[in-house]
Amino acid sequence: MTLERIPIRVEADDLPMSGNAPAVLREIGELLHRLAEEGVGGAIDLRSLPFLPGDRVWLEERLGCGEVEISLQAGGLSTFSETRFPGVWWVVHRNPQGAVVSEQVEVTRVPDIIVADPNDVRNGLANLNDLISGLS
Amino acid sequence: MTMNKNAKLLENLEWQGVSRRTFLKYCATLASLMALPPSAGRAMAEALAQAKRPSVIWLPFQECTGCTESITRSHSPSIEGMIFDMISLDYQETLMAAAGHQAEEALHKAMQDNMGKYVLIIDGSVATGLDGAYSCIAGRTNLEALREAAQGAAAIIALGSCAAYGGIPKAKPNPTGAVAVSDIIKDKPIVNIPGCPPIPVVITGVLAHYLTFGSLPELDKLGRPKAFYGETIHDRCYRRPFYDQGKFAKSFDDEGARKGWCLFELGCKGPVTYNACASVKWNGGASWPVEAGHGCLGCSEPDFWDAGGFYKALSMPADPLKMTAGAALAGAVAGVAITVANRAKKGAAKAAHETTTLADLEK
Amino acid sequence: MSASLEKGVRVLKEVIDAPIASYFSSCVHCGLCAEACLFYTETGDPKYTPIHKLEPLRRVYEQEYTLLGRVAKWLHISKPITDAELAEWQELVYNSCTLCGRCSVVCPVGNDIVYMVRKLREGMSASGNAPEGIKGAANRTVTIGSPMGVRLPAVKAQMKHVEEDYGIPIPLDVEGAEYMVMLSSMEIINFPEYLGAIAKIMRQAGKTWTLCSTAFEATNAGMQIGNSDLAKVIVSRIVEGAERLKVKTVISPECGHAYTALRWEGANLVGRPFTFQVKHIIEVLGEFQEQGLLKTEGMETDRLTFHDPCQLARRGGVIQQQRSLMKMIAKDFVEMPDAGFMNWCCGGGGGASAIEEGEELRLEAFKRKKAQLEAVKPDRLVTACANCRIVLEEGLEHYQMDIPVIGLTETIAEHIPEKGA
Amino acid sequence: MNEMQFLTWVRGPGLDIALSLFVLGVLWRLIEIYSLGRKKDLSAPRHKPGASGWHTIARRSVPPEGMFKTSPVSYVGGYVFHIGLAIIIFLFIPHIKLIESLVGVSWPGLPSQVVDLVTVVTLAAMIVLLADRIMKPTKRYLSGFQDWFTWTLTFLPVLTGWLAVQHLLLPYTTMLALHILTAELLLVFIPFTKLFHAFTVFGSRWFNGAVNGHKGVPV
Repeated sequence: MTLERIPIRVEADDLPMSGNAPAVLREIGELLHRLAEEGVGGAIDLRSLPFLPGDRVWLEERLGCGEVEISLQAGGLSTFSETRFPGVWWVVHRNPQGAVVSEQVEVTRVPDIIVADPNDVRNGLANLNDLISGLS
Repeated sequence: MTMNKNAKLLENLEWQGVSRRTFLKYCATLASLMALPPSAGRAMAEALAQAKRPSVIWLPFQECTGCTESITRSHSPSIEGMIFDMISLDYQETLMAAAGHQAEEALHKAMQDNMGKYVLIIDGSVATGLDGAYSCIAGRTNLEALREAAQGAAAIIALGSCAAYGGIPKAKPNPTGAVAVSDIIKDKPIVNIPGCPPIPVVITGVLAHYLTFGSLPELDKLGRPKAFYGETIHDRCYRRPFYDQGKFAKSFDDEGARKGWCLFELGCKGPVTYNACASVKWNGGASWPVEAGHGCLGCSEPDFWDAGGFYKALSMPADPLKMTAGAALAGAVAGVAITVANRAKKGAAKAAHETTTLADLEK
Repeated sequence: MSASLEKGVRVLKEVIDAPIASYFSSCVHCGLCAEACLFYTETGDPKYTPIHKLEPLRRVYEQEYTLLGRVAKWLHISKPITDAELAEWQELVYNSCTLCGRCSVVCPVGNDIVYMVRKLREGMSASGNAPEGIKGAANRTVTIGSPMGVRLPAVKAQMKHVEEDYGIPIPLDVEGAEYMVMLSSMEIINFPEYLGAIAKIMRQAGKTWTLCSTAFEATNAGMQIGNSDLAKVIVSRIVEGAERLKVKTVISPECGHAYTALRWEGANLVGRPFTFQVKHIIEVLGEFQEQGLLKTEGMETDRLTFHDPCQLARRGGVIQQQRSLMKMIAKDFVEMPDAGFMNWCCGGGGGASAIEEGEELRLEAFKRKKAQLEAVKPDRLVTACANCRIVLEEGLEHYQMDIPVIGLTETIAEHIPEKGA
Repeated sequence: MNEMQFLTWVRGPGLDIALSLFVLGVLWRLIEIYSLGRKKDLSAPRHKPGASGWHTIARRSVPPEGMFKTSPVSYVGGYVFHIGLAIIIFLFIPHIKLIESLVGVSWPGLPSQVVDLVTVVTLAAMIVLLADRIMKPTKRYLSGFQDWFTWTLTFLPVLTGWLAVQHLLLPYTTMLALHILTAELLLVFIPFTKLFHAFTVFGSRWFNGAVNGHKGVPV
């Protein structure tokens, strides 16, 4: 269980906004435009921005949910949720204890980390061959 | 467990069964914590994968072992992973198995073998009183040990507020003459990682930066990595909206405290403290002081211990007013003195009064 | 430092007191006092700002009675007072100040500016920096007995005329009379009707009264020039006369400064409380009216307004009496704007009317009175100060305004029925 | 000196020094001024003098007949700025806390948003008054170094306080420290400049009222 489930929550009726969220949305638009034109996207680190709770809610609502949801178990759970704009991913990394350690909006066709690394593929192949040879 | 000391980092990780994805994720996270652009995660991963583990020598001076405690509770990556995978920790009294002469030999061997290349980590302040006699290890003062170890170091990390600023040993009246590492060593690059204790991931981040880019990260005026100490606790605090609305807890058990209002009036030093607690948090990301309901003590700032009380709001006087009563007396004395002088002057003017006659109306 | 300057500064050191220290410490240079001073409002010249007129006094205060000022003086970093400076200030302290006291009642921090001007004049006069005109008046008052040089024979001649004209004996040196009536030279020379009016009023009221052969002149040029020693010489004659004749009340004539000199400064000048009362004639008339001792017949039908002499109203506290007296005899009594407590000075009080070189400025300042009069367009202007009366007449003549100026006492007396009629 | 050391100094030794000089100066100056004494008035009072001095202390806060029209800027600006300052100093909660920590007395304050608004209005009034001092011939004529200096001394703490609360221009720490420092400078200079009217205004009004009350003139 993670202690994040029992934080003291902000009780304000209107979640305060810094006004930075719309700018982030425009930045995402820029990155997506570049992805469409040049094939190169980018990422925005949400935790390094001066975001107030309202900003995040606002941005989440605007981006919405898309078709793909990927979860990755690598030194803690990571989730990759495609928004309703294909190519725009909401990425959350957690540590083995389950606390969020990084949160980004990534603009890419498939997040890098999802694609199997050729070295891992080779290692995997070797391991699989060992397994197969063990069959005989 | 046998391990090739000269192997590349990733080879060791692979050997331990750490996947590339895990490593990449770790690098991405670290980059994000260091406010590097997200793309730096991959660059860091590639550089670290090829990096050789640097030799690290860790010397404890006037300290409480809190910094070591903090680092050994580092969660990302685990201390074992970090120590054995990223660096070659060649001397650390508290953690090492060796003791006594054996330990001393290990230290000198590590220094000789890696002359000019090792990273020196210091925790604890340096006693300078009585020529440093207040704190000795193996019959040598910390002052001597520091000077010697610093000579062969590529860089020095002053870990914790004591090493960075003198810390609690330096608190008034500073009986041991405690000073910071940077007060003694002037000719080596020094990174201060203050905090009482410091956030564990900061040291990982600094080492990762050093390994990735071959240089120390950008530092602020106080020698702290800007990536972690670039903003105040207050700037990143989740209770900040309450501050902006003027909602303050007035005591630790009132309605405001229960609702999680701002702790400014209970003495929170968040507005003047540069550190990453609010975003990195503590204990595996579980919580941090303000989230636990206590104001920030400002432990990563110089002389935090003497900065006027942990429970006094920043807008309050730090010290009791010592001179005011004396000043009131001095004011009264000055007033009475000038009164006496004035009366004498006026009296003399009166005594010298000559009745004005018509003739006096002319010059 | 010349001997006269030294004397002036010494006198200033003598008169500076806690109120002055408090006032100078309170001034914030807001400039509001300027708006209350007719010499500023009519010329627009900021040098006439009342508090600025006190610069020499302020500097003496700071240099002599504050610790920091004493240190600055000792270090020679403060500007000492010079004779030339005091001479330059003469125009500000005398010509352009009538001691009307309007500034003192508007100052938001409560500074009694006119109190300070009066004190500064002590130093100015002692250092020989008083204007020639007032010096002459003071000289005549002290040596001859009256600022206009009137001697007892002249008074006696007027008494004789009045006795003939009114058929009422004028008592002189009557011991034990209830009232001792004072005159101003203006009244003796220019307005002898005043004496006749007093005779009629006293007869109707059934009061005993007298003139005093050693103290008939009430005006006090010593006070106007701002010299307490000379003022004391003048006021002492009256005190001696009143005490010799054992009168109950001394009546100050229709003269503003005579009233202030006698009523408020007199006891302080001689250094002991009076054994008699001092009242302005308007106060006495007010009492008679209240007690039913003053009966008039007939009403003036033309439009009348009343000019409050500063020393009587704002500086003397007599404000209501003249109004009920006016209503007794005037059908169409109108008030000028700012009348009463905040009335504007005629421009010639405080000795200013005696300063020849100040005439141009005085006439400039008179525009304020002109505007007040134009606002109500009276047929005649009533006042209760012979000096105001002369200054008003000069001003009206200069601006070609045909408004006769009359004294309130005489006007009242005109409405007193003849004996037996 | 870094921000924290700066702040620690201004809220520690700095405050001690400033408050001490203030207390010293106020006592010295009050004694210096009022010990000069004055002569007893021997003339017979028109009425029993009563409380006319006290009345004047209150009454002089209201513009006399006709004066408002002549100088509306001075009066409106003066009221807004003085009342504003009083609200800011005595009704802003952190200031009440400060006073409480010094002397142990406290009272309810106003919500920060209200004080915020008052501060903006006060700053505006001070700027208007400065403009008036520059534009109006009498005021300009009377003004010397001290007038400009004391204006600045009074303006800066209000401005820096507001900037600190609003998190503008400089980091909060630095701005708060500057706010405290400028307030300390103000305190130090109060006894030795025209700002001392904050104390002597009562004495001055009282003297004036008492003298006039003696004559039966209500001023």
